Amino acid sequence: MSAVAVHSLWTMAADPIDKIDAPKIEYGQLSPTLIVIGAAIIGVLIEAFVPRKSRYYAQVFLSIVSLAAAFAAVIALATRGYGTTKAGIVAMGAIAVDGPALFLQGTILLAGLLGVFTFAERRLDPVAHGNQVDSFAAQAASVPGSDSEKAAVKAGFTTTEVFPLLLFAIGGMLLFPAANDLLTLFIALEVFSLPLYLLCAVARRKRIMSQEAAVKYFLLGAFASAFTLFGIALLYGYAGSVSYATIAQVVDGSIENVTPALAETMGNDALLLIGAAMLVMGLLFKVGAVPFHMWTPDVYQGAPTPVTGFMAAATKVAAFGALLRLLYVVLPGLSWDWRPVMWAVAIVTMLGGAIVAITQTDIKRLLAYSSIAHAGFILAGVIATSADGISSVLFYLGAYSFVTIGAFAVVTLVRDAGGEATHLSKWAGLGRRSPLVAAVFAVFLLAFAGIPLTSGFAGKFAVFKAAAEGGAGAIVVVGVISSAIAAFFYIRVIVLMFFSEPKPEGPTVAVPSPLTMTAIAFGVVVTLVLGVAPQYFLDLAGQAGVFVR
Amino acid sequence: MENLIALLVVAPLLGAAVLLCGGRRLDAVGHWIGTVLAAASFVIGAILFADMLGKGAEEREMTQHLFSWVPVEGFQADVAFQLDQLSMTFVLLISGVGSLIHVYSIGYMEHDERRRRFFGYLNLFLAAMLLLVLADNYLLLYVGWEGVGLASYLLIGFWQHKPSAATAAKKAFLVNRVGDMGLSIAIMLMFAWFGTFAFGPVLEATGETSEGKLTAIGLMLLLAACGKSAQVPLQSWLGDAMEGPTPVSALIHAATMVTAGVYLIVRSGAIFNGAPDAQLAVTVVGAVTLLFGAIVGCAKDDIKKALAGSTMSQIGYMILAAGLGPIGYVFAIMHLVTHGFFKAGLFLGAGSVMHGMNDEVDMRKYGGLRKYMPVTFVTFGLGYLAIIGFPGLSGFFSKDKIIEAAFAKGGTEGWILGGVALLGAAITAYYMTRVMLMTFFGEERWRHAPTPSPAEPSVEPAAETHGEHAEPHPHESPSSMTIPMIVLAFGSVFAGAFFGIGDRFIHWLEPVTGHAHGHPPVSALTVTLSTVAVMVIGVGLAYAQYGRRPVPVVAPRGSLLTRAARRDLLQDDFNHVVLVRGGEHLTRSLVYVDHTLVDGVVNGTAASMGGLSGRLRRLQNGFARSYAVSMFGGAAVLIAATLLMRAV
Amino acid sequence: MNPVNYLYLAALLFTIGASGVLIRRNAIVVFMCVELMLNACNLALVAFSRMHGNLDGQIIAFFTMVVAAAEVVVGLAIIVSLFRSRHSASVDDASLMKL
Amino acid sequence: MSFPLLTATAALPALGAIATAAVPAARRTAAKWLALLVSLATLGLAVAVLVRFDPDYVGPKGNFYQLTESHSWIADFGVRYELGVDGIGVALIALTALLIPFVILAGWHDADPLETRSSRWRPTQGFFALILAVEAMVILSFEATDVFLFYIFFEAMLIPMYFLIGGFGDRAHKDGEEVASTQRSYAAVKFLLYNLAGGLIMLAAVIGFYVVAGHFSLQTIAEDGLPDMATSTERWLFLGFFFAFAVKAPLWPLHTWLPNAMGEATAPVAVLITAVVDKVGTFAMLRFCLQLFPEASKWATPVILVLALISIIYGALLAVGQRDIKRLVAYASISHFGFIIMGIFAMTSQGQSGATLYMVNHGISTAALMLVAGFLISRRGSRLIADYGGVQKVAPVLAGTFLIGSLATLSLPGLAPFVSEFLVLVGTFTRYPVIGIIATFGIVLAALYTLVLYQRTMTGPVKPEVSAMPDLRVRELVVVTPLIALLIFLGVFPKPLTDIVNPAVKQTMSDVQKKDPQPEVEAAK
Repeated sequence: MSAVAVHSLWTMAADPIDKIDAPKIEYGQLSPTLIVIGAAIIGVLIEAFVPRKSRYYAQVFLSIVSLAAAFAAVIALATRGYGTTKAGIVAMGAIAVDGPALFLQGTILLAGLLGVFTFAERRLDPVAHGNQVDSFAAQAASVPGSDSEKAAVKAGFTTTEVFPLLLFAIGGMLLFPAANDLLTLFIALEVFSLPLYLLCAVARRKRIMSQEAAVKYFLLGAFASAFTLFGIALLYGYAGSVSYATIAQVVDGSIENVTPALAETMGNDALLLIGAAMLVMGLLFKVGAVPFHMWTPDVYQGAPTPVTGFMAAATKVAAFGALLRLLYVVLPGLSWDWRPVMWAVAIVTMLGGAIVAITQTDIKRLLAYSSIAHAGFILAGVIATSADGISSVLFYLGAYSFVTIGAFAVVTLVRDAGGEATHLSKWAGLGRRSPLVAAVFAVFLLAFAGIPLTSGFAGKFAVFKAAAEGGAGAIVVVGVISSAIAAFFYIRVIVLMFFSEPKPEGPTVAVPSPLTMTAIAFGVVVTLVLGVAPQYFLDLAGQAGVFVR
Repeated sequence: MENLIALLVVAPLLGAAVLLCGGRRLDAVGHWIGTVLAAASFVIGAILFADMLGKGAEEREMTQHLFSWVPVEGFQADVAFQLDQLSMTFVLLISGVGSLIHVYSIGYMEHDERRRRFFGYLNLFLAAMLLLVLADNYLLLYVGWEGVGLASYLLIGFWQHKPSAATAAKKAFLVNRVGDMGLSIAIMLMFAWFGTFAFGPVLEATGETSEGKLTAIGLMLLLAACGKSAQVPLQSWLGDAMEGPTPVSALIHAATMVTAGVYLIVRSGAIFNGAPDAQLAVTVVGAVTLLFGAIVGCAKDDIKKALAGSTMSQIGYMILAAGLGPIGYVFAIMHLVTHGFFKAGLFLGAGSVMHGMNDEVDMRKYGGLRKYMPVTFVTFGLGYLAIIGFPGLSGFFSKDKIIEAAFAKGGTEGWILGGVALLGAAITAYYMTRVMLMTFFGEERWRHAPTPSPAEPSVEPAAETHGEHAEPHPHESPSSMTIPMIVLAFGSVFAGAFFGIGDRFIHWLEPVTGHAHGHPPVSALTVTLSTVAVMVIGVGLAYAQYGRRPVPVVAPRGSLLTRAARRDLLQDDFNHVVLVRGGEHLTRSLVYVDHTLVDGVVNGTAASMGGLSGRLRRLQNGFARSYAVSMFGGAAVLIAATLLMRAV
Repeated sequence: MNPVNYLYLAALLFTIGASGVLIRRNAIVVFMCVELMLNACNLALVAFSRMHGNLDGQIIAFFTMVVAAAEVVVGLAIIVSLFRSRHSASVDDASLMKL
Repeated sequence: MSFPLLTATAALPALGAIATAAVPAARRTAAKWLALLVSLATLGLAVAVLVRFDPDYVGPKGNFYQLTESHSWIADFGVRYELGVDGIGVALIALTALLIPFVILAGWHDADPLETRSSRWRPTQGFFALILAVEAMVILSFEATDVFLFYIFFEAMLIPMYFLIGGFGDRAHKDGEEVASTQRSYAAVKFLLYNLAGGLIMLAAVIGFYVVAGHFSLQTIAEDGLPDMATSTERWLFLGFFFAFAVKAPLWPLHTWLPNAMGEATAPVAVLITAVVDKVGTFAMLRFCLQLFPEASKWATPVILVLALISIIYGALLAVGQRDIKRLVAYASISHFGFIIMGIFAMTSQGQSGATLYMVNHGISTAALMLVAGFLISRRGSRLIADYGGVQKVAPVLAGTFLIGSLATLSLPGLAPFVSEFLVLVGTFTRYPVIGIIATFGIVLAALYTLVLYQRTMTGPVKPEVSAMPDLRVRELVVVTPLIALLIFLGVFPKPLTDIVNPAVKQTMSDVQKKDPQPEVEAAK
């Protein structure tokens, strides 16, 4: 490094101390995130100090309480008007507390709560050596099938670390859509990604697949975040700042006091465009849009089903929140550049997800592809670039996430000797054997298919309407076509469950504890309420549909 | 008085309803109910007739408006009746002959356990037929028109267990439907052009309409008439219709229903008067049919089918007359009435013969029956004389008039039509004499054990009717059957004279149909004499062929024409090849198309979607690195696209 | 010298890392390639920070190192457990789930 | 705010469905009776609607819908819970409410569970609950005066129908249930996918309409007139709507789902499909295609008429070619729907009144024919025409009713369908003579397929398999008799119906700004 550089560093560092004023943190408005993160840390301590027997209860209690508290905090903030009138940038411009942020945080927290319920479920697997077990490995470190594993099972170990991990992930997700500068964005991304990688690896059954899923997710995730980071770097290089507001000003050229360096980089659109593209790509990876979707099926299939459910719901919410903020706050000046591209992505995602799903034979993979297709639908709302677009996406995310959690929760119930019976052929005649479960699952499938009077339809209508008003009629047509295709495989599952004869050695339906029941019931209720009387929630999303800049 | 008109229809309709819904408990009395109600409508008809006679010629028409049937914007169809002299003539004929045949059926259907139902159908027929002739608009007429079609369908197929009967019934209905198409199109044309289809307005409006339109309507009406009256080219059903019980053949397929076409044309006279071409078509159809039917009648060995052929040809006469316009209308109706008497009589006679001969219909297995069934013989004989136009009997008057009128048409047409009519008269005499001789004279061919007839089953289905092949014991029929025959015989003897002498009938109908005196190129007397002459020739020929030599029990192969005539001049074969086979092929291929093409397209898209899915699915090969490649490529494309967007 | 060259270097490193991810089979190596990409980013960040004369970029670089460290922890844990159960660290062997 | 009669008419069966579904598995018969009573009560409400309905009603500001109810529902989508009826709607509501009790009664034993099923499986309850659910949704879609509201029930209807088709087949297939069920689920899936596809295309158009109009309310349109849209937009939207309705109706070449569905479903369900559910399609053509997109409708008329014509002839010809009784009736229905659509788009008062009457009459006549056919099939356990013969001898009443059903199907004068069919023909003829004439061939073909069917099944020598066939039972008579009576009554005296329908048709005609062609002689005078 040249002497000049060193000198300049020195002079910068040598600025008088009194110029630095202590950072001002609005703890109240950050409370949801802080509560969850704090609880996560406590959770780690619990792992360290609480005796093994009572850890499970302590962790479950802690998680539920903290999430509930955080949710209460979100509600409180929203009711105090922090979502609308008092919305603002906090933590020295690092974090935005506004309508979308609060709405998505609320959604994530509820999803997380339900996630905790499904995590804590211990009635599904048969009792091993006299102690109830959940769907996580007794000891993730022990080699599958080895003596140490048997020993761990015998000793009744449980991986209660999943709860703090879950809390960390939720914390990151809460931060992700609220992040108001690129650094925070990146950190939040990692904070919720890393725990998820681990959570994928700790399935109790089919551990090899679980580990494989984790590896794939991890490597590809790291790969993607590298892209994200490079995009961040380029954007930073272009705008000379990581704060959304500044970048936005630079992008639409409304910035004052242009330094010569800035003037130089501003001239270089390549920085901006490439950076934006790479950053967006990182987010598209998280939402599972084609062609960045390929991790989704494998990971969804391999991961422990409760994790899959949580991941499918919450990750999408967080990632789409971040994407929205990025596109609406940072890059509106660029919309003529990214809209066509996003059009294309949305179209291939809708069609790709729907088409490939047709020939799936594993229920979890099927849902994975359906989630891809749904990502496409949501993108259709994203590119509307209107207030309606934002609120429709928010609504869709809310509607979608609970259906997803519910659906995966149902998947955990259908079991045979080898654990969950996820192969479709095993679901044949489920409707004959246990009509209620099949009916509930059918409701979820119909919601996915977007049949009227379910939340899926309201959501789909909202986003398509927004897209059409945004002049994206083509997207709407492709959308309805792909939902027609998608309908086909949802119907196939229903046919399988109701119209084909049950196999004699078919799976049994385990009777879950109130925890899972709550998760499923909540899913059903949300599905129907949002389907029949969505107005209130549409209003909510509508009020929340304004980003603070 | 007008309010009685509805009763004419209601009475038999009521009968039909009661009998068909009544169920088994009415089996015992069913036939009486039916007969009484038929008679009732005859009585009402008589009362109205008397009342009508009491009035002057002009105010004899009465109408009764019951209710508005289909009131739709710009479309008024009412259920309303119109009873004028024309309708009255039919009412009396229908209800009169109808009642007689009811009586006859009591005896004839005695041993049939479904007799109640039979009477129900008969009543249904009466109701429909009366509706047809009483309606005051074409749409209501159409109801009666199809109603009689239904009744005839039910009655032809009355012995449904016989596939032949069921087929014949279906055939009759279908062929009629083709005709009905004509009627409905005619109604549509009227509505489109006149905005109405009630007789009054339409017939008035004809004055202000172009000839072309009237011709169109006329031809459509002719099509309808052909279907109902078994005229060429829609005549094929009548022969098979003989599958029905004989009273049915007598009532529906001789006396009344088949004459509906004549009624339609005469009723629509105003339209045809305005459309010479249509009239010509009518006369041609009539002429062709009268020869066609006559020829067929000569070849048939089945007594009923022979009579059926004759019916066809006689109606040909009527149609011909109707086609002649005002000079012919009256005679058409007159011949219709007289024909109603003698043809019904002949059929009842035939029925009575069959009754005595174990339902054998093959005349070659008859012979010398006159001494076994004298009454039948006498009545049948009188009917025979009447139909061949023996001077003084009713057929003579009516047919002769028609032939005159045909000549009176004038020009070559006149000569041709008249010639055809004369020729027809000769052939009529021939085949009727043949029937007479084969049935009642000659040696008793039924003596030796009857062999199952070798002739093709299509011609001889009735032979296995009740299947017993014991030697028959011919005997006279019960009085319930003979009395109607006697009454009809009276009709066939005197009706003609009663109508013809002093132009009574002309004066009676003139106000409705109008009448013009035709002047044949030769004197009326010449025509009459030649008619008689050809009649004598015909009889002579027949006698030479069937009276002198014995009749072979097994039909000889016969000339080409004979064989063709036995097969209804190959008309059925034509239908079979062209319509039935063709239709079968068409439908079969369409079914195939529907399954492969129309459905195939959809299933094809579904399949191809599946195939595409399968192919895309293989990209998901489980290798993390290939996933990374797709991400990398995706990122590259994304970047390139963004830059491109800016570039363009 | 022109700081842009640092960017070229960064881009080069990034590409090398990316292609390493695409080419190498051994999970550990793949992971190392990812780390290389991250460090390429760091270089870029620092370079830009220097160009603009503010510290944001360098701060991010620090954060990145921490994140990288965290990733190492998580990643190695996962990879090692996979290695132990399969006795192979090849990412291509880990292809149970496909289609 | 008066008593919300329309809502009640739809809500009653909906609640009834829930109640029926809730009946415990053992109390099968109770469920049946409950369903029957509910449907009868609904019929009562429908009658009340008929009574309260005033044909000559002239609404404020030209809003011709009656018994209206209007509440905000989803403001963000501009969706209102808006109900209202005109003559056409009333007629069809009455038809629906009328047919359902017969459907339930006819299907009394169709859903009795086979012994092999576990006790938790409650097919009977499900069957009747689903029927009631369908009734509720159909009635609502006849009442809805809000495009979105209509769309919702138009789509939601599919789900119960789907389960009815796929879940309950002919008892004919007691043996080899497996085969039957695969056939069935294929039919069910086909039904659902066809209609879902249509519906989704329509969804796009619905959204487009909202973007153009900013609201969904037909009543608003009736008051303030149509939003002005570009010709091309209007045409695209029209096509979107029409496609969905043409699938539902069904119109050639979108018809192939109907034969499968009707063939595989039990007779009552088949009746439900063709007599009730499909009517929503034709009704919607009148209500939405013509009233929302008059210009586009006129623009598309020639093509649609030709398609309708093809449906008429094609359906009839295929009916002739069928070996399966139910499929035959299905193709006959396709032919009849051709007539209905032709009448709608002929754009004459006769045509449209005829079409509306046709919807009602076809509903009744098909119900009569199909239900009797169902009774027949349930006795012999086969749908193949070839397996029957001489039934008339052993079961005269059954044969008689079957014959009357057939005659109604070939629209014999004196029976209800004749009136409507003739009106349609006349109405078409006055404006499109050639099409009208070609269509009349349909009546000949109709005679052909019905009579062939009757002859092959009912007449001829008695087949040994049918020799022991019992005649109609009381329950079955109770089903058939009223339908036949109605057929005859409406055939002789359709005035009550036409009085209701005519004003509505006049309204539609004025909406599309079409005048009947005038007869020239009248003009001359």
